[in-house]
Amino acid sequence: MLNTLLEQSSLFLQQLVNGVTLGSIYALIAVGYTMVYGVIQLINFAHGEIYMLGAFLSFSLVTGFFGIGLPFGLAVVIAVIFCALAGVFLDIVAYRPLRRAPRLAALITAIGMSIFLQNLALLIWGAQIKSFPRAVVPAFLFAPALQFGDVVISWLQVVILTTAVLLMVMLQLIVHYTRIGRAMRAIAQDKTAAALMGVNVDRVVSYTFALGSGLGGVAGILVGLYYNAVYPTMGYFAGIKAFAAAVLGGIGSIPGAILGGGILGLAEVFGGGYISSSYSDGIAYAVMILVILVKPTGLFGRFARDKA
Amino acid sequence: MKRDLSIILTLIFMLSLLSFSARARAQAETIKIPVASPFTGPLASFGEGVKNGALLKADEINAGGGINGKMVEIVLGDELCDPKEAAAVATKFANDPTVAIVIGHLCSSATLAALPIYKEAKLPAITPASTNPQIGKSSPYYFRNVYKDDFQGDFLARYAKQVKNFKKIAIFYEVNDYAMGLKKAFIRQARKLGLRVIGAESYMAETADFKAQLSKFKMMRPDAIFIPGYAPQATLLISQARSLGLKCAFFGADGLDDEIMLKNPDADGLFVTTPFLVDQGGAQVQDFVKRYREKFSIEPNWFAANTYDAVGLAAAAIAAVGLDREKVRAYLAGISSKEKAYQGITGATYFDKNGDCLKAAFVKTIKDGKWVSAEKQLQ
Amino acid sequence: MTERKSKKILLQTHNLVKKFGGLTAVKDVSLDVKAGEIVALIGPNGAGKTTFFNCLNQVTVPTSGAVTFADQSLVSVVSPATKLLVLRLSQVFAGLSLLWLPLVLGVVWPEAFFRLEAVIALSSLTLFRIYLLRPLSRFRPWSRLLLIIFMLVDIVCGAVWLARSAEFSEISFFGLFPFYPLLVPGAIILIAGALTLLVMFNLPRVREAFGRYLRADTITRLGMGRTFQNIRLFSSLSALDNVKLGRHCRTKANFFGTVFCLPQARREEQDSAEKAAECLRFVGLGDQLLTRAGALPYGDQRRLEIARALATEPRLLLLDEPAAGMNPTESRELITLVRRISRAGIAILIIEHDMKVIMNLADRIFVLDHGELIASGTPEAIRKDKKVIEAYLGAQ
Amino acid sequence: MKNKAMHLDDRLFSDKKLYLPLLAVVLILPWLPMGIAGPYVIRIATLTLVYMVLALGLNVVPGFTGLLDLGYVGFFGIGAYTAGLLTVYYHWSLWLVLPLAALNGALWGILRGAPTLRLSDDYFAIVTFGFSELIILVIKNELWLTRGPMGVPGIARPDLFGIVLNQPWQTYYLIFFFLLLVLWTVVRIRSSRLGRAWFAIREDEIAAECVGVNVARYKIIAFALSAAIGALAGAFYARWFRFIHPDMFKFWESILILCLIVFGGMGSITGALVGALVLIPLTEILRIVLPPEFSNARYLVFGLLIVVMMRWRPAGLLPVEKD
Repeated sequence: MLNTLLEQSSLFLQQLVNGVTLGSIYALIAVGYTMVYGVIQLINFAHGEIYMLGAFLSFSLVTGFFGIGLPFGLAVVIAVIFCALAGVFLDIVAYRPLRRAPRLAALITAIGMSIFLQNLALLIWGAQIKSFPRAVVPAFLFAPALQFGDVVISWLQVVILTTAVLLMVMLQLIVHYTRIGRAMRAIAQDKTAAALMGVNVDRVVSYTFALGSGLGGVAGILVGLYYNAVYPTMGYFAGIKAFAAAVLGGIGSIPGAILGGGILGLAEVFGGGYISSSYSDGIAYAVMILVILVKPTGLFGRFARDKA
Repeated sequence: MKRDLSIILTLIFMLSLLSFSARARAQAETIKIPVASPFTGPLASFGEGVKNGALLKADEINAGGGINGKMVEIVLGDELCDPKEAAAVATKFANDPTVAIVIGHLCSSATLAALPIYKEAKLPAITPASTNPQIGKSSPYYFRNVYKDDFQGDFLARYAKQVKNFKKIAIFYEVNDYAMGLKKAFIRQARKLGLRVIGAESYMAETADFKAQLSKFKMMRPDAIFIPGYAPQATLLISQARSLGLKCAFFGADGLDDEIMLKNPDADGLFVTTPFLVDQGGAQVQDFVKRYREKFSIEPNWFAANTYDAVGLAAAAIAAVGLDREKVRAYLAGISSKEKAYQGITGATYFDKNGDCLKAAFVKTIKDGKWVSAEKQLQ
Repeated sequence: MTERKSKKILLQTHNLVKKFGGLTAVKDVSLDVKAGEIVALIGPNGAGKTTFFNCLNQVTVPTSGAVTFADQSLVSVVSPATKLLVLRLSQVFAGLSLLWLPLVLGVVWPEAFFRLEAVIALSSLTLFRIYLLRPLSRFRPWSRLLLIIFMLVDIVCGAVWLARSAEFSEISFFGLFPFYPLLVPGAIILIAGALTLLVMFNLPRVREAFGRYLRADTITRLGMGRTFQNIRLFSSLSALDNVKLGRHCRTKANFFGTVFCLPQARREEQDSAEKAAECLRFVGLGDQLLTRAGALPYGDQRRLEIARALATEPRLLLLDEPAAGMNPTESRELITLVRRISRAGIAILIIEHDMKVIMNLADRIFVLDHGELIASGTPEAIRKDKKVIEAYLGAQ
Repeated sequence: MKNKAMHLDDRLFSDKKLYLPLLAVVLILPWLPMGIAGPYVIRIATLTLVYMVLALGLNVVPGFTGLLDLGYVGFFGIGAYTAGLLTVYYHWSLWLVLPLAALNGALWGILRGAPTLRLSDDYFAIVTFGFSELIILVIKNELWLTRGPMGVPGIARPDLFGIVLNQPWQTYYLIFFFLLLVLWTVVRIRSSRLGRAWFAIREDEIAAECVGVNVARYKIIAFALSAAIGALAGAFYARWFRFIHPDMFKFWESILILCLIVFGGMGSITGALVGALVLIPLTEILRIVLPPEFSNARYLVFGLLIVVMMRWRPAGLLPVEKD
């Protein structure tokens, strides 16, 4: 009996660790959604694709898909920078011309971009699941960092968690203590007023996209390593789940996105582990729908999206 | 002006129809043998073997003067192992009157989707790779030169018990006809042998995260995990299991027999069943392997070998009775005993009343990043 | 004055209050409009005039107070019987949540009871559900939704329970029936559909408790038409279609009548086209029937809005700043138009800044400032009222 | 003067010069010389007609009531599975299965619509999307009923008075009949009291309420009608394709259908038809013309198309509004 209890509790702990890791990844992606929504009230459907691009770029740079193989660290940095630029590019090409158009037009454009990018990746890299070759990734990542009883925490999980926490802290600092952060918050409050006060709205929106997309790219790389799988549709599912996390936390709120990501990650892992593994994807959708229907403002939301 | 537009659009539509028909008419005097398989998509590497095997055989036939003086042309139908695409490809073949026999499909679910279409068009087909037991029973027009899942699952259970001496097995299966058939056969045989199946979990084709279920398995401490499914997921699954600290053995069926497993250092020690082993054959096999290596500069896998034989069978049938679908079927159904068997590189092929055939299974394993025959085979 | 008193009171508000968070936009306003009268509501910007209008036809729900229109109470007051019904319903759902989840879990996954974290999760889920039930008894706006969700969850749980118990236990529920694959989804669909429809459309008491008792469209049907301060036309539709929409609440052709071209529906359509054209001619837009509403000049848009409101056959017309942005000629035309409407026997409540219009038209004037009614009376009396002058010019 | 002001949509059933040639082309198509109208071409034509029905059905919600529906394929799936399973298990006739499927679709349309009545544009879109994903997930996982990712093979062909329709041209005419049915319904409703109410909701919900339109009720009717049309198309599709699989009802398909009406012009009936007429054969042409490694990425074109349309012609090829 004691043995069973021990086994059960270590299973619980293991799932907890997995859940927190997953949650921190969702949080990283969700922040991108939430920041963009906060600034221009657009659900950037293509954000999941940026995350996928991050994973693919780092993979390609590391394995020499484009001709040259780079060391791992450098590849990661370049991939993240490229993701940030891709986000800005997306904004300039697709969304900026539609700032004054009806919101549905922008949303449809975002979906179109998402499909375009996903198929572009399919075209370039093919549908097959790619794995990071062991030789090019620092070996310690795959070793267990901590092990007590049956519970194993790998270095990769530690890295994911610390990266997520560090980036979140950094983000909070940027949003609260820099000029550009102040401008972002001003635009979120009232775009017209901010523009009248001399804030260059387009530039700030670009910065927002860059920050959000960069974080998305980081998440993509981490996930690519964590599951050792990179494939074109990875952004679709992760994007939706992260969006659910952002909605759960209250769209527009960065701490909300972090908390929402954590809750969703745990819910998914525990749901998958204890209830039914086949419905674990459904948990994200169900959470999202319920939150929108019952409390559209989410946990920390500022945007009451209800009519009248 | 609006009406002009609609007229223009109609014209475009008609023109596009014309271009279809133009393509359909551009046919030379060759004998078409369509091969349907996933040539792109996640299972493309399986399809690669199918394609190469078919091309090799076609070249061989053409070098020998073709079938009754006509050249053989392999027509590829890419269906991504997706039942929907498979049905579309099958309709295309079924509606082409110059097609007398189809080689394909690879995945059991694709084959099952295409089956009613061939059945209706009375078009015989040989699958070189689909192992689901349903296939033979459902259509008199479907033949296969590969063993069935009940045989394979059975075989694996016996192997696990009698050779490997495992006691507790967990099963992690993909939800599809192929894997579920395997699982069922495996569990049935395991019960008979007293092998304990301590848990079964499932995943979908697009899943990439197996950690929650693996954590569960870990607590059950199985001796081995049986993975009925396909290689792309299996390799991820094994890596993730190892990173969670699972130390048990892994084994699977022919769906795992793929080059990408070799790139995964965690997969060392994995063993799988296969209908064809490079080093277990006579001169005919060695000749095939040599030519294959020369032509494609990779190692042949069992898909290549089976397709090679399937095309051979089809060619033999057409050579004997011509391009009449009914007659081809009758010819294939006539190969019903060891004496009348077709002698190919995968051994003697002959069909029972369902169109299924009995073949030997072998076990191979990964050792230092290479597929090798297992030391002990089960007879 | 005595002559007016004999007339019937059409609209009466009693201590109407509307709060937005901490801000009180309308504070204890009581006023009345009698049949056939023209009453004006004036006040400085931000005095709460438009909010007051919105409260009248329930576009925003007033916080407290009463509105009576044509002898009907417009603000819903939940009757004790209904309150009891809802309380019982929420008790049933609390009970179900206590029962269902463990029951379902016990069948789907019997080991659950031997797992610590499962029991914790289960009990917290149940507690959370009961916690969520609280607003039901408080009649929060989204409680209807909650009720539907609970109902659906319970039904799905029940179906899963039935299906799984047939799958796992020896006793098979479905083996008894020939319609095995049909039964579970069929049951879900039937029960869920029936219950949802019941709650949504039929059970008047439930509707009274959970929805607004009278929505804006019902009030329009009762005979209260309105225009908007910032013109709200259906701008991509033609002028005629806009006015035809006004006829909407006086017609009743349904889906089947339309699709099968039933004669009644066709007659009705013709009839409403004629009436709409008549309304447009009445406001002087008889030659603009097929022009897109958004393409009309500003003054015409205002008049189109009035025509649309007239098409609903109102007894009381609420005009929200109809003369805003008009030049003197147009204002004069407007005054005649309003007079003509009034002559047709329609009472008018008008918000306006243009004093010339007000003094010309109004029989009585009410003055709002910071949400409070500060004065009321005839135009002459208001012109001299100290408080009104203060409110407009600021306290000296 | 009257004809000029009338939109193409209104003339669809009243202008002989417009509908007679079109009708002739569609009816003659299967009888053209066999080189042109081989079974493959008829198959594509049939598919195009199916998507026309779907586009008309979807058009009801985003086009008429102005709410973006990203989960339309869910109803397509519900219809296909209802029809497919009833056929496989009970061997019922098409004419019994079809109304049941449409009813089931309508019911789920109402169930989905009821709680979302008060949601605004983008949140409504997200809920519809999540709803359809959940439907597909259920179809995928409830193996005992739907066989999950193995699909349902061997569905019987459509039948008419006990005769099995097994010639391609027969099914082609059948779906054409359904298309006319749906088209008639939609065209009639568009210019009726019901249609006007929907347009009013699209333009301004509050104003609609204030002129006496019961917004909730008309939204629900729109959801139900749209879902029923989708389910009808799905039911036909299942009986025609004879194999259904959860992957046929992926998010892609929703976007493809949306693409059809965005291309033609949201809210425009002829636009929806033209969108399907151009884009569906295009997918097939792309499949043939492009080398296999590109043909899987052919949705790329659609993604790009949506973006370009939204940027330069947001009202589509045949816009509803004319100034």
